[in-house]
Amino acid sequence: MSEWAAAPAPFVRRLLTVLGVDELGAYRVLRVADVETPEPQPGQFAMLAAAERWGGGEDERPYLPRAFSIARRRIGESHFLLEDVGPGTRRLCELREGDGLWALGPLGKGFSPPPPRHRAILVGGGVGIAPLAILQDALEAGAETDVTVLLGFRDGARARGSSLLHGAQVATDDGSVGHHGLLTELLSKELYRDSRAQVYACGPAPMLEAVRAMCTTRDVPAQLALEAGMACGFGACYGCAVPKRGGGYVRVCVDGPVIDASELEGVSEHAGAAA
Amino acid sequence: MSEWAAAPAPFVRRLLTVLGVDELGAYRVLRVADVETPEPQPGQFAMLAAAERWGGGEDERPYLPRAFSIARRRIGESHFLLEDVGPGTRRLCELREGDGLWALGPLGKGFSPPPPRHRAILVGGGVGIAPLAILQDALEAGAETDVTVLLGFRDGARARGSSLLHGAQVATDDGSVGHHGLLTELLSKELYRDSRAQVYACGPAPMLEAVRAMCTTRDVPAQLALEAGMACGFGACYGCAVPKRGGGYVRVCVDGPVIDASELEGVSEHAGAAA
Amino acid sequence: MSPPAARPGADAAVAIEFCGLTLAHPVINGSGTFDAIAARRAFGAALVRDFPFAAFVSKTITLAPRAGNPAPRLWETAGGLINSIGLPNKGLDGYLAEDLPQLAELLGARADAAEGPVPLITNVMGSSAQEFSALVTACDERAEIAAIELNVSCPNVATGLDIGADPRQLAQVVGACRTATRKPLIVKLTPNTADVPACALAAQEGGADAVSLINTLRAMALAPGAGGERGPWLGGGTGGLSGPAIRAVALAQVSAVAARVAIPVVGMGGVQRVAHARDLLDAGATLVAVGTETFRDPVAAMRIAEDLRAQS
Amino acid sequence: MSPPAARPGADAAVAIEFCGLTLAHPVINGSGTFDAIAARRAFGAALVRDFPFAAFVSKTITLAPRAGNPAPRLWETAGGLINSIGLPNKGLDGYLAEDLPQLAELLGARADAAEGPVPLITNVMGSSAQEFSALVTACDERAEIAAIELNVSCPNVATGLDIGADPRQLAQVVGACRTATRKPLIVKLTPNTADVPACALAAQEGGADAVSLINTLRAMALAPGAGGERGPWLGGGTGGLSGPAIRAVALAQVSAVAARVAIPVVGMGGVQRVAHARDLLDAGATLVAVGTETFRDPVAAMRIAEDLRAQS
Ligand SMILES: Cc1cc2nc3c(=O)[nH]c(=O)nc-3n(C[C@H](O)[C@H](O)[C@H](O)COP(=O)(O)OP(=O)(O)OC[C@H]3O[C@@H](n4cnc5c(N)ncnc54)[C@H](O)[C@@H]3O)c2cc1C
Ligand SMILES: Cc1cc2nc3c(=O)[nH]c(=O)nc-3n(C[C@H](O)[C@H](O)[C@H](O)COP(=O)(O)OP(=O)(O)OC[C@H]3O[C@@H](n4cnc5c(N)ncnc54)[C@H](O)[C@@H]3O)c2cc1C
Ligand SMILES: Cc1cc2nc3c(=O)[nH]c(=O)nc-3n(C[C@H](O)[C@H](O)[C@H](O)COP(=O)(O)O)c2cc1C
Ligand SMILES: Cc1cc2nc3c(=O)[nH]c(=O)nc-3n(C[C@H](O)[C@H](O)[C@H](O)COP(=O)(O)O)c2cc1C
Ligand code: FES
Ligand code: FES
Repeated sequence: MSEWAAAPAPFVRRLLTVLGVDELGAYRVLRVADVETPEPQPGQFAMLAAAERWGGGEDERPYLPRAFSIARRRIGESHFLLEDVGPGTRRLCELREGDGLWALGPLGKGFSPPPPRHRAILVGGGVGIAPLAILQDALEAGAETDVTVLLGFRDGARARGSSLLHGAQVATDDGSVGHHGLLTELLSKELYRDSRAQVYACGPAPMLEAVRAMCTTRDVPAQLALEAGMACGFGACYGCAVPKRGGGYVRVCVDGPVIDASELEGVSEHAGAAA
Repeated sequence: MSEWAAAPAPFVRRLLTVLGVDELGAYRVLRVADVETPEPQPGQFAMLAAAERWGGGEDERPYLPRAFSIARRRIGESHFLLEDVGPGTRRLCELREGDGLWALGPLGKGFSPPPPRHRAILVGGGVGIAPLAILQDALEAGAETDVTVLLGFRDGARARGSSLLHGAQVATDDGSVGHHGLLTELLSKELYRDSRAQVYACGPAPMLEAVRAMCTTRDVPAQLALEAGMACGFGACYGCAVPKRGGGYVRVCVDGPVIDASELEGVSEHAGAAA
Repeated sequence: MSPPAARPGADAAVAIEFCGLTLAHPVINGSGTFDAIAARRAFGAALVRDFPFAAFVSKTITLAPRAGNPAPRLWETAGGLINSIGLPNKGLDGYLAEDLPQLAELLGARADAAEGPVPLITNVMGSSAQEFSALVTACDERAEIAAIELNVSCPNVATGLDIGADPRQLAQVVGACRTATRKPLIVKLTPNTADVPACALAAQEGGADAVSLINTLRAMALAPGAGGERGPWLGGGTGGLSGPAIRAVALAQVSAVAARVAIPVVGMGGVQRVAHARDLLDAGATLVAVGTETFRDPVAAMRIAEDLRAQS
Repeated sequence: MSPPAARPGADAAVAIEFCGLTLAHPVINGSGTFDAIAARRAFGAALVRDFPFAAFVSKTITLAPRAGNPAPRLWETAGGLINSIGLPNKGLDGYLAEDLPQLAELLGARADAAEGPVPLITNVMGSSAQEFSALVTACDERAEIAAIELNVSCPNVATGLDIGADPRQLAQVVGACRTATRKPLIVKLTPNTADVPACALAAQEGGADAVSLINTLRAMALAPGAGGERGPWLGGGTGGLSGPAIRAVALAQVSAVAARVAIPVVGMGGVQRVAHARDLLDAGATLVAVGTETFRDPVAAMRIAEDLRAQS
């Protein structure tokens, strides 16, 4: 498979119209009408802000736009998976059909296809499953790859999010659904079965770090979709820095969000998704 | 007539429920369910803020509560007359039945009854007619007084506000309704007819100043309901000062809003209502 | 934000020792943001019964009476308020003769007599060490005054800069006041300077028992209109910014000062909710003061004190 | 805020002369708030075609490379953003060798060739007069650089205070840089000091062609959590406040400085809409810079420039 193409983002925030916000267990799926957006590379994200009442919440927040993985593209639609963890996500979860949404994107560097004759293992934790959904679509469009999906959640309400992908093996911390335990236990089994794999991971920092460590020791290539607090999303503020191997930092918004595990010494506390 | 009693305001913002916002030409009448509020003195005001979305407008305003004359009391209801002149009044005009409204009051020093054997002439300009409505109720409750109502407006849409009172002679700047010209021309006629009168006035600063000057020269007692930018409404911020006769300032919120014309050398630019 | 219950009593969990005074809780008012006498006119006996502040700080008193600045005195800006009030006050003699007895009576008549009167902190400003010590000397003689706060955000007539912005001058002023009283001396620092901790240290060396900060940030607004002929909106020209907009600046200055001085710190600036008070206390403040938020909700301080108690 | 049309050309109504440079309009970027090279990666040719700023100011460049501060680097606060980025940059040599050619190509390739390239202003910071003049000397030799901005909000290693907060030091630094170049020198003043106009005058006496202000206000945030063990949220400890919260402070400082200096002033701080730019211009600024608002809307500066043109 050749690289997945990434077109540059339009140089303007676009005012999109909300088609609906659907419940998905503890999460919400935000669907917006979106015709002109160039086809995103799986793993790319958009900076979103409600057109109305963005700001004026507790402590006048939210103020800056928020970053969200493009979870899925359908003809004329973009989908985002939301978890309410604060004023910005809360406001977006409140959106109703017909509301306006400012969107800038697609932004950042997404996933690349697996090396020839490698299976793909998608490892997603919590809301971090979002970019893996569109990745699964891309991998299956490109037929030949064998795709394994491993998803981990804190509890049953969150585990409902697993329906965003298909054929997933699920693990939960509280054992309410699927394997009672850590996602990395499932990954370890899979790699033991057949380690000729390209791992794609997105989730909380501790999970990403565990995946990174496991893949590094077993010499399995891994692409990690990181998160970081962002102000701009296009390289302007230098706010989204995470430490890179050999010192210095990379900007998650322009050098990532997808970073090859080999570029990192470790996944630091602030570089992951909400659990 | 003895003084109209003024009970102290409850020492807490009360969360009231909006019953409705009715159109009245260019104005809106905000009706709120309000049982416990002590009976206000005519001319007193309340500090109002919407319970939701107060703030977060353009430049994050409104931030502070806004002052509004209590225009009318009905059993279990308080009415306010609103003119949309900025973010605060705009937000209040948007309120719908069932919305929450923070209210502090009744505040300030209201009108006092006319001296014995004096008729009452109510002179209101624009949204400044609000406190004259509840004043008319009080005067007519106290039977014996003969009440004359003179109201001035910029145009016909605003002149519709005159229905808040009854038996009013109306003047408009554009002549679309009633007398084509200044309110003070009507007042002058009335005083010529019978100057044994107590004048009560509220409106834009230039109008109040004209009324003050006319009453002073003709030696007619006048009570003026002033306005000023306010932060608190209860004497805490000293922001609402207007110059008083003989130097120094009075605080409109605690020494007023109703000030006797004799206490002023003039009504300054910032001491009146929106035209 | 439903109506609060009765004010917190001197509860072990929140009662606090401050410069030898025992306060029912750690929340007081910022000088010039609450007029207890006017509030009693507005709210009657309830104000006395449910007095929201653990100590009451007067507005700034000067030797001579001041009328204050011409209108307009207020401008609402993004997340804040700009004021240009101009320190109106009756002058020292008027304050001592007219206000002090009323305040003493009002603050002594609180609900829970067991707690004793709400301590009165009188805030004073002079334009020189001499003026300051004259003000302090006069306050020292009055038993109704529990402590004295020095507002040193006053322009030095020569340089035009705040006296409080210059550690040397500041130490002199505080030293002069220290010799004039044994009552607790609180120095209200100016935030409009490069090295606030150095000023706090100077106040401490001068003999201050505590420092309070932050005062308002110098700010301005232009009158609506167009073109170069637009003048300032505020009658006083420039003004002082308060409210949420200055909260993060206040936290930085309070934390820097608390790390440097040994005396207690009164932290203020944009406090609206318990979380903001918590931040200042965790940054090293002993007390927090509420200013602008009281304009939005007259019992904000009581609400915050209760939420603090609920947390502890 | 609908998508803007093509960027304003050098229209008589808004085209502006600044230190000998002709700018298409009076709106530029604040240093460190736009990375043209990264933006081109994100937005491609459109960034070059519709370049939003009348001149491009680089982020601060230092002699040695800097990695910047540990994460987290951002905190959102009431009406503003606190950043603790820590001036990451490739160092002078890396900038001149790698970035400058790319920037020159990018800024030269704008739509309306008639206007010529978008002028490049390189912002530099040293920790001493020597370092500053070394930086300026190197920039002086490069034709791609139209003007040089000195970021003097750098702590003096001895005092810990900003060099830019002390008029004497500031005049020395600017003087040293003046002898090193004939290119326009802009001094980016620090707002965290008592007498900003005095600093502006010192910059002018040192030979500055213009001053720019305001830089961010010192601020901080505490990490979520409870109790005294709460540390600062930002990896760098304290940070700088920008955005709407500082707008009224910026207007006061810009107006005070413009009233005192003869050289042009670049005003910035919380500009989000044309009304905010208008205020700064009416207060005496020649140019306005947009910083944080660009994070919310990458073409904010273009929008404001067009609204300014529509007004004039
Ligand atoms: C590339 C990328 C892709 C992402 N994809 C998704 C996605 O698909 N779905 C999804 O739900 N989320 C996603 N996120 C995370 C999402 O952007 C954050 O959850 C969101 O920004 C939180 O905003 P908030 O206002 O709701 O919460 P905030 O209040 O901003 O809190 C979120 C976190 O920020 C920190 N924080 C708290 N207060 C502040 C403050 N005042 N200033 C700064 N930081 C603070 C805390 O660590 C807190 O846990 C993604 C992030 C990135 C970078
Ligand atoms: C005692 C009293 C009684 C009143 N009764 C009524 C009434 O019954 N009905 C009624 O409609 N109104 C009444 N008012 C006036 C009302 O309080 C104001 O119209 C209201 O506060 C305007 O708020 P706003 O946000 O809508 O407009 P603002 O934007 O606050 O503008 C209102 C005026 O304030 C000034 N202004 C503009 N921007 C700012 C700013 N950023 N900061 C400060 N000032 C600014 C300008 O002069 C402007 O014309 C009364 C006022 C007082 C003092
Ligand atoms: C309207 C107003 C008047 C003030 N008057 C004084 C004063 O007289 N003396 C003083 O030391 N501080 C004065 N201040 C500053 C406050 O005490 C406080 O330091 C500042 O407002 C920050 O707190 P806040 O953000 O909670 O308001 C005043 C503030 C405001 C808003
Ligand atoms: C994330 C960020 C980084 C900044 N970096 C620099 C810098 O490198 N050099 C500098 O002189 N100013 C820097 N600034 C200050 C801005 O140039 C500007 O002075 C300030 O942000 C006020 O403008 P604003 O409110 O429009 O953002 C930075 C500001 C922000 C928000
Ligand atoms: S979010 Fe601004 S540089 Fe990455
Ligand atoms: S409005 Fe605050 S004193 Fe009058």
